[in-house]
Amino acid sequence: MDFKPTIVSFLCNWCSYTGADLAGTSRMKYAPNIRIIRVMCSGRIEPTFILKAFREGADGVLICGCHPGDCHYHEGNYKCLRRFHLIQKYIQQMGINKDRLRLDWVSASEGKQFAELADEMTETIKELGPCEVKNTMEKLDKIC
Amino acid sequence: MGEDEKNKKPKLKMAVYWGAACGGCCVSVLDVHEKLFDVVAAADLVFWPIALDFKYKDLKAMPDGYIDLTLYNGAIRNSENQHIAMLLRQKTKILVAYGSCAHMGGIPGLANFSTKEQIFDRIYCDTESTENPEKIKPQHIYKVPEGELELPIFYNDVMPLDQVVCVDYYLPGCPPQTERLLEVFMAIVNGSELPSKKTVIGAYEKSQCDECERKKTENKKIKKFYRPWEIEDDGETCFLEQGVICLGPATRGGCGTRCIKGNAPCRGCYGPPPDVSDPGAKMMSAIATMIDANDPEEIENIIEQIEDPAGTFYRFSLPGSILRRKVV
Amino acid sequence: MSNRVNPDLKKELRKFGEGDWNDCFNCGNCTAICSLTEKDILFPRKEIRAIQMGLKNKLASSVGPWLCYYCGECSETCPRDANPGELMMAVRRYLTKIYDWTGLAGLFYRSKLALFIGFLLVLIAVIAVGYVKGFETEALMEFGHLFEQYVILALFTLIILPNIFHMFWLTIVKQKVKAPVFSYITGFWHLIWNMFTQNRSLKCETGSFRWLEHFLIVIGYLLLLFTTVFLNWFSTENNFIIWLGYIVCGLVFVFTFDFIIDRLRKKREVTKFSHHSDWLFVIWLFLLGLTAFIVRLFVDTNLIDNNLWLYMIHLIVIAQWGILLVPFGKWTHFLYRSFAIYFANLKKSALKREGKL
Amino acid sequence: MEEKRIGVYVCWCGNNIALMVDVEAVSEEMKKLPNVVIAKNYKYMCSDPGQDLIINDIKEHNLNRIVVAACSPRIHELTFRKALENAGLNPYMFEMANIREQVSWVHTNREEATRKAKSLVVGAINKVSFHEPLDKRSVDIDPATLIIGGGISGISAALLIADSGNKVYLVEKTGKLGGHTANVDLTFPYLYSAQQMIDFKIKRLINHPNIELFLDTQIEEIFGYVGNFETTLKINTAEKVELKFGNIIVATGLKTFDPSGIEEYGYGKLPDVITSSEFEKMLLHGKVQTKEGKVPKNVVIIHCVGSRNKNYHEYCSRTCCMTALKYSNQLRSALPHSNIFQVYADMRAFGKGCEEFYTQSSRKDIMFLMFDQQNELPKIREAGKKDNCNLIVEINEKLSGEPIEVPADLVILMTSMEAHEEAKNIAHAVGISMCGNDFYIEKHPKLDPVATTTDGVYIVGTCQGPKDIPDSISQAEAAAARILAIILQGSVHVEVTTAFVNEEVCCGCQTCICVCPYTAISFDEEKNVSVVNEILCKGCGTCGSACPTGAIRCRHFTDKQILSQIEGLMSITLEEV
Amino acid sequence: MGENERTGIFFCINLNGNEDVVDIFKIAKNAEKKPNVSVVWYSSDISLSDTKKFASEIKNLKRLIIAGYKTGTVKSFLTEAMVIAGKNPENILMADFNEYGANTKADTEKAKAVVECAILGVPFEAASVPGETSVCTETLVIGGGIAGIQASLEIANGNQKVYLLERTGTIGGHMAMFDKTFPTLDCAACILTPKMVEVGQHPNIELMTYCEVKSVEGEPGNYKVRILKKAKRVDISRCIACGICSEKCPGKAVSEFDAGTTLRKAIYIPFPQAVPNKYLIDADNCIYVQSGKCGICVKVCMVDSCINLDEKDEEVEITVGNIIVATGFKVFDAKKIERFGYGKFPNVITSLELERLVNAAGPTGGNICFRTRDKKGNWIFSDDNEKPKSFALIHCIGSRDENYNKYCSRVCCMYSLKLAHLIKEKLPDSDVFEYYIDMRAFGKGYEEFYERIKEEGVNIIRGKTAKIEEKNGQLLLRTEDVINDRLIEQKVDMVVLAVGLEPREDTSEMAEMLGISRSDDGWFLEANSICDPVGTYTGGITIAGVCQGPKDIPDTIAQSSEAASHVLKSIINGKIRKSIKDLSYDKIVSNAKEFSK
Repeated sequence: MDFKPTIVSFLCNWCSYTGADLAGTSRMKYAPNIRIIRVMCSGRIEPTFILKAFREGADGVLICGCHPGDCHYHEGNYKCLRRFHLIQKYIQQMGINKDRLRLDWVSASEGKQFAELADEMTETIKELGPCEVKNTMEKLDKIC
Repeated sequence: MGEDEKNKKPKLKMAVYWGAACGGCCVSVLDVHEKLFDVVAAADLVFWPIALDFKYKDLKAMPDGYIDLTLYNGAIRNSENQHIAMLLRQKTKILVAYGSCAHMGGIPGLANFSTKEQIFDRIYCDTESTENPEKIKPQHIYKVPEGELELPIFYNDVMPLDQVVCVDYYLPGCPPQTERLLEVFMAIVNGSELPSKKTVIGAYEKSQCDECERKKTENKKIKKFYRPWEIEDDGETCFLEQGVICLGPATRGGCGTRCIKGNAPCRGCYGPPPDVSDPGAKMMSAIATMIDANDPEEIENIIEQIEDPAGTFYRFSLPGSILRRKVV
Repeated sequence: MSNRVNPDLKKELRKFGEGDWNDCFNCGNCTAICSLTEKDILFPRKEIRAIQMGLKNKLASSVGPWLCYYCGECSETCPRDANPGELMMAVRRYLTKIYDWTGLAGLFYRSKLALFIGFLLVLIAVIAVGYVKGFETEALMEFGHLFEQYVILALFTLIILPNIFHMFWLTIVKQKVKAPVFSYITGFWHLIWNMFTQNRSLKCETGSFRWLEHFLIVIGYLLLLFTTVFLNWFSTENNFIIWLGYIVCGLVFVFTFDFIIDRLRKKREVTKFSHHSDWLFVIWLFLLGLTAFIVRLFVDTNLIDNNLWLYMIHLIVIAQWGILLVPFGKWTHFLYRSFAIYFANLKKSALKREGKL
Repeated sequence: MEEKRIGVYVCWCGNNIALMVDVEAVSEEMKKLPNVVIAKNYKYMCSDPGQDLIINDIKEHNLNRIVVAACSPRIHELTFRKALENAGLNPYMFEMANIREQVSWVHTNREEATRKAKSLVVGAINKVSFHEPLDKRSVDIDPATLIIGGGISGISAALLIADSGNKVYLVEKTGKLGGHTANVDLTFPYLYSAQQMIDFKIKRLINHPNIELFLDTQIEEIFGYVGNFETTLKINTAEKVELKFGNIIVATGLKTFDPSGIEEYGYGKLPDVITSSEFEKMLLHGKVQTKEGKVPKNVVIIHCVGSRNKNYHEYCSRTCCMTALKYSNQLRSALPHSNIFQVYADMRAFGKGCEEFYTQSSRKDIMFLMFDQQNELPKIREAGKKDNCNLIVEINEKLSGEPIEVPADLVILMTSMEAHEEAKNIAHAVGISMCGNDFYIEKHPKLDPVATTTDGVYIVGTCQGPKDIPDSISQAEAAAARILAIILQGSVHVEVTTAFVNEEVCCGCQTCICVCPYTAISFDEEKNVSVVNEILCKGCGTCGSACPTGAIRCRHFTDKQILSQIEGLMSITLEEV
Repeated sequence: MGENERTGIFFCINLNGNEDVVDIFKIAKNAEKKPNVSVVWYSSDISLSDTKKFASEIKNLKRLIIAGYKTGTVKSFLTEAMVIAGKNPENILMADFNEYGANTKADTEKAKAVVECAILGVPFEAASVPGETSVCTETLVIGGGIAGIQASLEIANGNQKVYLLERTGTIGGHMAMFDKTFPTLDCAACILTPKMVEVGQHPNIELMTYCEVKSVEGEPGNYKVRILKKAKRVDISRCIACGICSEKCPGKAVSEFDAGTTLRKAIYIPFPQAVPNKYLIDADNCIYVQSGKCGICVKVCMVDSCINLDEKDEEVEITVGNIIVATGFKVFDAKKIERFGYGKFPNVITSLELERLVNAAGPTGGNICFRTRDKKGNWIFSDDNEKPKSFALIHCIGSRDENYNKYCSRVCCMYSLKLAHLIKEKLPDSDVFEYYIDMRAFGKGYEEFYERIKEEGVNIIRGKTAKIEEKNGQLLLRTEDVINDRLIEQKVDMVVLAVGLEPREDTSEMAEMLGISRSDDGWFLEANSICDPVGTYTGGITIAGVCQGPKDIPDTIAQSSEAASHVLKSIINGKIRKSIKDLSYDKIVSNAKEFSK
């Protein structure tokens, strides 16, 4: 059986989303497993979103922001970085492999890097297999 | 009955029940002290097994909607909890999830880091003081010569009340502050307009900090996290500014900042303010933002100092949080 | 204090040639573009730098300038038009002055008047000798022959050898270069080979024709010296020697004539600026070949007795050449260059011994 | 609450989308969703007929929320928002799903692409359900401008703005205009008179009817935001004046480095070691001489004093190389027989005409000596009796590799430029930030060198970083351009998708305040809540994520919107085959 | 003025080896006759090495005027002399002809006026004020690089109409080609494209791409500009930039945007983020235009009547009040220096080519590869090629060189450091060598960047590489390491030439059309290098960016905004100054007399 993961991806508007667009304009092909959500800055991304994505059945979450120092809003990406490390520690405690959550920097000219990242992430998740969060929830709900 | 009696409002029918709870909530009801007389004057306690002698059959016998107000404390741990919760729901007009456990899962909810098997193994086999060479564990049905013995089913997961029945109001706290209970009680008795359903009552909209008397500034930058005993608290400065994790900002006020006044940081028993679904996640976000570093390695080192984020940020709210339990 | 900078040195150097030492901003292009520079022998920038800063000792101890054959590539590509090639030429003149214990070389380079007086004195002396000898062909020719031999001997013992030793002192001894003894010997054959072929200049970008011209002049000149001084060309009856003499004379004046034309045209980098010493060198060499040719022609046609003036001119040219130009002029470059390679090789071996190379 | 009526439009983009995505299936699927009133697909949604389709549907079906699934919102979000506006709907009741750049162009399996497109559209529908109408906001601009600093930058900016008929308040801390330029004799590289240039400008400034001049004046706190600032000036530390203005130009200039901390140079101990500004005065007064009043025979000019060295300032002061060359020209002219030595590290002759100036200057018999400005500073010591000079400078010369001694009678130290002592106070007063070395930080080092992160506040000249006169003037007039443009507009638009604080919930923990890169959040002590100044807010949303109580909401990207978008996205997953 | 104002004038004659262009003696003769002028000297008659002697000559004077060219070179001599003579050195006035733009043979009258103003004690700027005239509020910006973009936005944001004219099919200029910008290393596209989009969508900017200026007539405040609109052959109002036409197009050409590192089609979009984001046809390489046979693009285009292969060039005329010239530069043609083998050795490349190679959106997707020949024999870079392991960057190619351009190109040091960093980032194990003369890291954060690059392990060597040869498939560089006193013969796989900036080929044509001057080095000449670097002597015409002289992005931005400020000022005032170059001697002198009252 071929496992097709779903990956929710949060991209900042100024660098990473533009980079993903560039991958499109440059017609670079990548795995269709990434679902992109646009936020203005990676600093807007909060743990709630990430947990929600897992809860709704995402097998992986990918966060992309501007390269350090490049943030359109100066330091939003650093704040994202700090949250990322804490949330990664938390999801591990909750039995979720830390590789299911990834943070990377993609600039507006790095369409290719984004495409590669998407493929890489999909591969990683495929190796890890489906994320059991949603199943667990469903089992829980069945009890009642 | 005289005319007076007739005009007098009928006495409120009230029930109190506990699920997976420590009993503290029930005690908190008793903590009304002399006000108990007012309560008794206004309400009849129709079901409160811990205080008075009631049987399940009494409850079953009541017509639907017979009880005006039920304070259900404790989480749902087993089939008995669930059964009674559902029964009470059926019989009750206003069902209140009373206390942190019923509200969000509370301390028993921390069991969601483990499975049923792990818990049984630990309790009945592995604890140092246990001698159980045959590894006998509780069974749902156990045949004895006299017939079948039945124990409630021990669930794999702990749940807050609202995951098994519809809850009208939440009255948070571990245990709830007695004054808050009285306020709520009196409001119901007096027939004041009740807030919209499924909301928290008996707590403030604003978080702890609003009441907290410690000095707060914008200077929330953390280079190092401290456990409360690792630092000499000056009793005045905001815990967060001292690098001590305090869940106050993500926790409703209403308790009168009990812990903080006792120089211990808030642990979050009063649950999240409105609009926040997962206080742990919110607090993690806030705490991480305060870290005063941009270098990935330095950030990791600082975060390393938070030994148990899940336990710290979800002490009272794990079953009620987004992830609810550890994935196995 | 030896390592005190001296802003006046460049002013002095300016008297020895064209070009402005100030222009160089030390990018090192000249050193790198030169085909003759090697890992341990760097020029011309280092010399230019020594002059800019007035480090006289450093300059005096340098052999670099002698290794340059002035192809002009450095000047063509110099980003600041500082003309390093010509500056090297000036340094060579300056070094000639430094090596020369008599001080005349320096005087002649700097002062055209002194040079003129020198030429005049030699001219008068030759005429005086002619007068003493009664303007008799035979006697004069014999005198001339002897004169050539003595002059050569005297030059070598009194001026050239001491000067080369001075050069050795400045570049090797004073610099405490400790080369292994065998390198002195092995290097010597190299020295002789270089002296006659100057084959290093073949490495220059200017190509082999110029080298060939140079080579033929050198060979021609040396053979001419040999045929006249040792085979007594003017008086010999040996046909082989006579013809040899003609050929070598021809080589000398034909190619020097081409050199003169080249300098007049100023087309190549090397010929853009000509110091008076450059002019004198090529013209006198040309005259030397030409007058010798004509003298022997007159001897062969027996016209010489009636045209003694011709021989007198030849003698004057020879005397001026031998007494002034050879020891104090550009001629010595021929020796210094060869010895510079020898010394450079010594330095290399010394470095090798110290393990620095 | 008003009923949600959503219209969904799927674009073919010719074949660009339609080839890889089954647009028909997508629109059909969407019809099944709650609140979706209408779902259509069309060849080119961005074309005029495409837009008309939306407009007509809005009117006909009373739609109040629109989702378009097409190309990247970076390309056409504005187009469709305008269409909504034309249909009388608030433009923010709109959401785009990017199914071209992020679906059809990057995937190869039509089925999967279609499924992904569906999920993106459901996400957008979910999100748009929680959109709220947002109003465009603008603030009026007070045409007056406050300029802090009366140096060449401040003067140039003031003249330009005032020449355009607008009021300028020029505040100078000292009693004299012209700043450092007023102490300079000649400019490089053409050696024009700096005095004549600055004198003329000052004269014009003083007589200008639109310029109000405040000398000996200090600035206290400045309040307000772009277009509407106000402050109190303290003149001569006594009299106070209140001003209102719309824009601020900070031109506080520089301070020269004090070299007495550099032991090797002995400045302050050796009388004939002087700084460049002291030498400049000598030139102005025509008295180039040693302390003893003698004509110096040897003059040594040492570059990079306090610059390009980790112990002092790491940065390059940009102008010293050329100033030093200028000095050698002037020295050659004033003292024709002197020996001039330039002790430099890299010759930075980068401006127009500067390299040529370097070439020309070097022809004037100047000795250039290179030193290592990082590790081996030259040492200056007193000369002995035999040395025939006052001082000896010991240098490890790099171009020759020799340790050398240079005779000197006068040593000029080319001191670096530093940020002004009061830079910090001013920064605090106007609400701008500084880089590590106390120069002000610009909005963007490349594309916005004069603006700051605070709208309406501009930094020009050397307070932003070392620079020469033309570069300072360029910056000053650049800031003036920005201000004139704003004045011409009369008002400025401010970001709509800002954050705001729900005061009912905010507990006053103040976590958000230092999170904001634009200092848009302040604390209201009285109400014990944080307050977002929505004029300063740029809508990055970082504060919303940092707020532990959920009191801060980031318009257009609220928790609710994003969480429901996630739900939508995940409602259609890739089927397991 | 009376006896106290006794003035001497010191005329500089051919100072510094420069030849005076105006007739100084004629000017001196004129000046001598003026009241108060009691004595005139010529520098050629004075011993400039004897201050005391000259001091004795000025004993009776109050004021001293230095007139001519290079007046600054004698200023200090005269200051000293004034002090020795016991006079106030502040009474020296400089009347530099060059400063006030009297720098051609025809400017003798102007120079005369400069001296006369000095005699009257009036600043020349105050006297050389031309009259004002009304101004048309519309502005033309020539050149759509970052300078033109910035200037246009500044003006347009002031609610004024701007025509932005661009020669190529997209705005963005050279900056769009760069990968990262120094010293912050933020990507050029990330910061530039939002500005480009803003221009494209700005209601006040009329973008005219693929257009050229044919002629400029009229006067300040009211210029009639004829513009050639080259046929794009694609209707940009219809094109949806789907790219299918380009995909199928058989015509190929060297990609200008990729600096020739790869090929593009004849119907093309200059680069993915081009503004306007529309295709256009390069007629020179279009098979249909050249031979009349093809038309594939028309067949595959999905939009009706979008491509019109027979479209013709057209001319339009616009009227504008101000013109900002922001035509930028071209890079030095490295083929001119044969010894570096550019054009001969495929892996000697220019910095601009490397810029495209390291760009993730470039021809190799950000991989640095060898240049090889493709099947059709074109030398291009392709992703599949092998990667070089060692690099050398050579500074000052064509700059700071008397044989080519004498000036410093100002940006090469920094962009070379940046490229070295990018190479190290992409190929961390590679060896990178940089050969420089002077490291000109002068801007904000530049020196710190230089230090950082040094720490990253780039070998930075002071010395100008002299030549490059090919040896065993590698490139051999010969350089003197000046500081460590050794000759380096370095073998590397790839050499990057840090080419300098040069005025564009059409600069002189443009200057003539606009009636502005050029400085000796070919760039446009500013009105005053110190206090008016964007103005010209022609009213209503300002210059901005590199076309005035090499500069980096922040300086270009500042200058462009500065140019815009001049335009906005004239628009606000409704009036504009006429050309200074047209002012007559009499007018200036009468102004001066007026002013001195």
